[in-house]
Amino acid sequence: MTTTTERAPGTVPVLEVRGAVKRFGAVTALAGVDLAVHRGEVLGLLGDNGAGKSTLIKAVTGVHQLDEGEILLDGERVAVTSPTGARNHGIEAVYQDLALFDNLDVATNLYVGQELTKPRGWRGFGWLDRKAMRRDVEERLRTLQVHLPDLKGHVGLMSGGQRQAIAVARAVAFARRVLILDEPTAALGVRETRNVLDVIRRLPEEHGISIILISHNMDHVVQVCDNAVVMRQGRVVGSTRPSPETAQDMVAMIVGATEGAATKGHQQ
Amino acid sequence: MTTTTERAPGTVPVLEVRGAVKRFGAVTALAGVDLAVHRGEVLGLLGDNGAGKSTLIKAVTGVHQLDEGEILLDGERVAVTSPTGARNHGIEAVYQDLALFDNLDVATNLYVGQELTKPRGWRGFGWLDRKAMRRDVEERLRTLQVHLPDLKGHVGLMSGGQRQAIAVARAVAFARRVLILDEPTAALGVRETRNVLDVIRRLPEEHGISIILISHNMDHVVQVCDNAVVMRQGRVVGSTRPSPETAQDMVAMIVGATEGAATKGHQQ
Amino acid sequence: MTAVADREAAPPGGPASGRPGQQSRGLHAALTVVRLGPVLLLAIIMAVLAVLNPLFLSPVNLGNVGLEASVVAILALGQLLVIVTAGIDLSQGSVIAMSSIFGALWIRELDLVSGWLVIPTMILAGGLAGGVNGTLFVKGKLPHPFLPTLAMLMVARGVALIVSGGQPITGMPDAVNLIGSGRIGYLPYAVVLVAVLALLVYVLLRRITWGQWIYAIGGNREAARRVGVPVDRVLISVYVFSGMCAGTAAIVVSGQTNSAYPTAGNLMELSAIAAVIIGGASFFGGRGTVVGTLVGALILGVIQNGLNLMNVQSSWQYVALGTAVVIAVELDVVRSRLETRLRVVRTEETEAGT
Amino acid sequence: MTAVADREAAPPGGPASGRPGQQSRGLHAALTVVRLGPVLLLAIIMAVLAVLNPLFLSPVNLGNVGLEASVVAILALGQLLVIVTAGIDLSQGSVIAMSSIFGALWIRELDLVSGWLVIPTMILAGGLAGGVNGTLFVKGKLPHPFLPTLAMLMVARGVALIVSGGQPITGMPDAVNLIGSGRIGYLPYAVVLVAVLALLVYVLLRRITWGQWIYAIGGNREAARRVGVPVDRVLISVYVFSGMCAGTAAIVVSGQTNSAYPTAGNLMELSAIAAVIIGGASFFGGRGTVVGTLVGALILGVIQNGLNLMNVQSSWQYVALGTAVVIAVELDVVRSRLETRLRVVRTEETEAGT
Amino acid sequence: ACGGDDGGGGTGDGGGDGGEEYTVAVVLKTLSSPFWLQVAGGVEDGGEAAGVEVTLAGATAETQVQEQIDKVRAAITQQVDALVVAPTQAEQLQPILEQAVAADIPVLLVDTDIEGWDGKETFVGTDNYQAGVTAGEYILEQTDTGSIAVIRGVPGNPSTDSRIDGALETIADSGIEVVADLAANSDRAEGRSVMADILQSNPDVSIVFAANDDMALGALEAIKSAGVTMEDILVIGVDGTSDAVASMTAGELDASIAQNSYDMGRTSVELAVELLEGGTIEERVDTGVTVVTQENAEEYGSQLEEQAADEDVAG
Ligand SMILES: Nc1ncnc2c1ncn2[C@@H]1O[C@H](COP(=O)(O)OP(=O)(O)OP(=O)(O)O)[C@@H](O)[C@H]1O
Ligand SMILES: Nc1ncnc2c1ncn2[C@@H]1O[C@H](COP(=O)(O)OP(=O)(O)OP(=O)(O)O)[C@@H](O)[C@H]1O
Ligand SMILES: [Mg+2]
Ligand SMILES: [Mg+2]
Repeated sequence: MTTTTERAPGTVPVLEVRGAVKRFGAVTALAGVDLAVHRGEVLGLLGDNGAGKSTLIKAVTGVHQLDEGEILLDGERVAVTSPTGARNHGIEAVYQDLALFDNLDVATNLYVGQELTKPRGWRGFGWLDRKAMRRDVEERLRTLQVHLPDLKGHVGLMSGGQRQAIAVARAVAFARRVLILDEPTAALGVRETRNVLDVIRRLPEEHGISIILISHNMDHVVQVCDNAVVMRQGRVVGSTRPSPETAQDMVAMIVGATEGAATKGHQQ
Repeated sequence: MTTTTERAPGTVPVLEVRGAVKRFGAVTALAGVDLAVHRGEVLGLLGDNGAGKSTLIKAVTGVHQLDEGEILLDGERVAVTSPTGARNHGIEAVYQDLALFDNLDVATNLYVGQELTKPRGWRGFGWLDRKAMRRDVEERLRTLQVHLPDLKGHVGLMSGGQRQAIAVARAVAFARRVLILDEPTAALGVRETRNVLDVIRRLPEEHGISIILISHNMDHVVQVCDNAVVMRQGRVVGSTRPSPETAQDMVAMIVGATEGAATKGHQQ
Repeated sequence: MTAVADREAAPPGGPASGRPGQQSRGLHAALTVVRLGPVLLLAIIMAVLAVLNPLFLSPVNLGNVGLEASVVAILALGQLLVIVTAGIDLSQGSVIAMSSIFGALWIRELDLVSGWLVIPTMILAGGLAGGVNGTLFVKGKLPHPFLPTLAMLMVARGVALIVSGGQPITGMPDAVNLIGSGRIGYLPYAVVLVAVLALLVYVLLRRITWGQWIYAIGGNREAARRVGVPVDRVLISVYVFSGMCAGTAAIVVSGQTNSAYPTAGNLMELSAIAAVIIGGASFFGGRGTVVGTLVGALILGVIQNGLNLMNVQSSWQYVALGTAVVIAVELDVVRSRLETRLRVVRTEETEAGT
Repeated sequence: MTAVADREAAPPGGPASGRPGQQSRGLHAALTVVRLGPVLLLAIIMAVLAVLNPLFLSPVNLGNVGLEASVVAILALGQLLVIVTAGIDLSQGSVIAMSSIFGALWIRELDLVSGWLVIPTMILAGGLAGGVNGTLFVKGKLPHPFLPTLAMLMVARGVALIVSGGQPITGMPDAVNLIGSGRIGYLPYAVVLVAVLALLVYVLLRRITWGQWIYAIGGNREAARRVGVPVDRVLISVYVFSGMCAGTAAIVVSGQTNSAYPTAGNLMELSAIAAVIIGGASFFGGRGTVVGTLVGALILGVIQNGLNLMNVQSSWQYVALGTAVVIAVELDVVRSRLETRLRVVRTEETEAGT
Repeated sequence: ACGGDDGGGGTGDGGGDGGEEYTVAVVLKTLSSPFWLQVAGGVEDGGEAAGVEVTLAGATAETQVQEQIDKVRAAITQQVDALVVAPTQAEQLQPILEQAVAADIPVLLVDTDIEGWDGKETFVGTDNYQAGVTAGEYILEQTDTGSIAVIRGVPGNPSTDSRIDGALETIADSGIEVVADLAANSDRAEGRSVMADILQSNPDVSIVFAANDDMALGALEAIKSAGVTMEDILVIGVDGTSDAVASMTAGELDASIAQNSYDMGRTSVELAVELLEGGTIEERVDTGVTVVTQENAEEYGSQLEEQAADEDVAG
């Protein structure tokens, strides 16, 4: 663990989810989940495949509507009924399926929905400022140090890692309050992963942005997360403060090997 | 490193690629790659994002046609002009994009192209033996211990890890000679990853199948690979015998930090 | 650090409680009804028509409906396969004309008025046109079957006109006339033909590998190629089948009119496509059922018949048919939402009950 | 262990060597020609026609071609937007009839023969029909625009027939007649109209955010929703635009015939869709250009005109037009392969040269 | 407002003087129906007899107005010596025909007149309304009670609509009741299914008038399979096609109003040649209608066969 933002116990969380339930027909993906992220916190969201992590964050970003439960931003109940709403609240996400536009080039992909225009702010009817966008893009990608042979190539033809890097660059660029990363380094190379982890560490410090990181990689969680929450079969089964010592406990909680592990993690 | 198959120096490789060149318009994805996999060997294929790893294996499985170079199976030159051809040669692959059928259920996904029929072998016009397939599937998935709430649900609605597990299960089921895994554990949970690594270790031992594993995770490579080849910008820039000690060297080769690292890896 | 309680032990609970047993039974019944899907829809439409016009439900009239829907149904069964592969076949209507003229050549040229010659010729001629469509699309590497089948729409019509000299060829063999207008009791032979064909398509699509491949190609063509499905051959065969369906429809049309004529079947492919889509298939491929398709064809036929029975003027028929189609599909949208809703409620019940 | 040599230092080399300079220049020229794409295609077709019939290249006839292609071109520009979003608008042809009748009502009912009334009415009526299409599709949650626009195909035709009483309304304002049949020298006003509209569509599609969103929706509708594109509003606006194009086409049609008649525009949407697809757009959305669309419309117009000039009979025209369409698209397939091939060769050259 | 002004005039005369070989362009509604093939047969024979070159064209269907306009325009571009046109829609063709006149190409109308346009040289034919009136009169000759069903062509197609209108207005004051008025798009199979539905809602229908023979023959099939006896029902079509004649000979169809299509074609070309050779022609030539019934069907049939167009015309 690198940075630990110290908070008074009563601080209002930036983002809070209460009693979230989501059913897909017969499948109950979320069976009553509570979650809270504080300002500048990096929260790890762990869990086995199919535990409901992606569903939870999709509910937060308005992609799915919760069947029950509520979402609070800075303590206020909000109805996030669409991704546009979430974006307006300053929440950005890298989805597991990346949500890229295969038919568009890199720069365009980064800016769809948030185009730079002349005059600014003419939503929909502004003149596209392609030059400004292309300039910006190069800067953004430099931070992540991804190697893209051709910025004008269609994203659909790029390699798995290149695509993921683009999705991460997009979310990082526009997050103002909460950044949600659903397995953002799954397809990334060694160096790119390092860069993304750096960004995850820097954003809270430099801009006070809170981050939810979904990852299966304990090393990464230990490296960057202040707190970690473990889900299993649609429920939160425990939480812990990640450190090399608690890594084993986290794994046990994820796998559901020992019930005690959860408690042990807590009491630590 | 767990198992090291000892071979006479002159052994003919199961799969060999010579001088592979592949260009996509102005992008040169492969700039002359040589590669050899021996019987029962687990070969790690490493490299940065966009290095050409996926392109190389797609050429081997007939998805892409090489512009130059040749592919040899057991020392004989073969023209792999289609994935069907590769499958007939006993080569199976898990592609990075998974190549699943989102509109079909789990069992069907596993068997498309290799359906179990009554009478057997009536390609195309055999009566589907759905019962047999469903039985088989459950067994297969048990090995990998993936949790799927509903085997009859469409694969398109499953979680990222569930999808990847299905793709891996499919390839493992049908590989007879060479199994190619393109980042097979990227979306998998802790336990599922462990199971896949187990399978990778077991298949060569038990069935003499050779494996090419593409991975960005050095721990995994060290755990299961007998040899590792590193690519950068469409070329092979070095190879090594993975061990905890050489992990740093591999990373250096991937990133291209020090030229010397490649040689060091070799001489070890 | 906020301590999050381990909720594993606590029952999920929630507002959904009360007498699960009773509610469940009602729910279950509702779900069963709603899941009937397009059939439910058809029943609603038929009920409305029966109220508007008491003649509608007479057995003879139901036979008429069947007969009138049969041509579209036959085309739609072929079109279904094409649409499941994410394709389209615009040529069916023209191919009806071309294959019926080809079949009738035996009669015009050699005076051989025999069902054994005419019927297979029509089916084969249709298959041939379909083969050209499929081959152009697949081997010609065209981006979408819209273009080759649009071309065939024109070419087949042209060939029909040229070969027939613009003149109808009258006097079909008895077998053809029987299929086109004969009835067993109230049941038209054409309806029997549709039933047999539907069964065949069902088996092909759901019971054998070929059908599996069709769905796979529609779901992900590239993936199908990668797992070794002979994509090209399957695609071509699908267009051949669609053409053969047009050839079969040609038999019914020729039998209904006792003649082959070069302007037959004009634009019927649009009705066939509409039937498939109303029946729940997706234009983006991978989805579609035989039952849905039949129901789609019947919905179109029933509405048309109802309008004719009520002597609605042709211009108003356009308006009424268009409106009815939209309402029918909209009803299905509502229905399928209701289904999802009911499923969720049932899950809640079950969880609360245990 | 097999030692694999570090190849980083070795130049890739290979069979592609020799005089790179000279070859390059040839290559470069070839690539430039081949990249002209559909325009190249059009040039080839026009050259063939010019050889077959010397009248073809006369300025009057080229004006004719422009005039004849203009209606399809206008429709195709609207259809292009729809197809880029992975949709389809089957109603355009009928909407031509409906909006021209609506426009002509000023004349029939109030005897107000004024372009200032008739022209905006036609465009608005078209936009209205498009709005209904879009709203039904988007707000009605229909799975695909095929159904609402097919319904509109019927309803608009019906409304045109009902409102007009089946009778044409003759005597258009001068402005309408000028647009439909007037010329500046050899250049028809309709062609100028197409040029202006094409420029407008180009700007909308490529230069402002709305167009960007259209491509984004076509590429990945769900992703567009996630990044905050107002998907529903954009989709509706696209159908409105397509309807307004049909209304604009109605002006040209009415001007060509000095009247509004309820059977106008029959099935013209098929030609419009064909033009868009010939022009390289994809039915699966996200791809398509203004220039390609114009060229597609011109290809259809040129072939039709050539066949008329050579007085090819209508049944043979069907055959010839169908065949020509396939050949044209096939040529484009070959062309784009050649382009890829040439690019690879050039890359080889460059690498070998350095 | 026509680009062809200057060029058209010169060659129009020149062609006649130079080779004594005129080119007459005949643009019919379509060439894909028996009726129009009959007209085409007359056109060809007329051209052959007069020794002029005749080019025949027609849209792919009677409803394709735009196509016909394009074909007329092509004829103007080719600077033919005379144009014979059967307008698919009367007023809609007027602007392009005015362009032809402006290019010094004389225009003769056949089958369908453009009322009130004096740019035409002549009109050859009977109008469709008149054919409908004749049908109505024939019906009244047979009976003045009962119920009638009428079957229209493509909705909005003026030629088929006015046939129906003519008949309906003629019988308006009789005791005949109109029980069904539906469209079958001039298609034989649709004629059958529409008739089947009519027989459901009105089993007592005693007269059927279809706007063309194809639909009438389709309706007959429905009547036959509904088990209604032929004697109980009067079925009348329009056009007098060979299929209709055969049906009448077989005692099924009762009558067809034939518009003497062959004569229309032949006369129009003959008049065009006369005009080109400097003669003056009448403003209106009525080719009349023939009521073909079961009595005179055989005779009419053999006449048809003689006049049949060469096979390649349809092509
Ligand atoms: N749209 C959907 N329809 C039906 N079932 C769904 C849908 N989305 C998710 N599910 C199911 O809900 C469960 C939770 O899925 P979710 O994607 O949230 O898992 P996850 O924790 O993100 O897993 P992974 O680590 O594999 O990404 C899974 O069983 C999945 O199959
Ligand atoms: N079909 C294609 N068309 C054009 N360029 C392509 C295509 N496929 C791959 N490329 C390019 O080729 C290069 C190599 O891609 P490849 O997918 O082989 O990389 P990779 O080593 O698998 O990377 P990753 O680790 O990110 O998966 C990349 O620069 C990519 O953009
Ligand atoms: Mg997930
Ligand atoms: Mg890859």
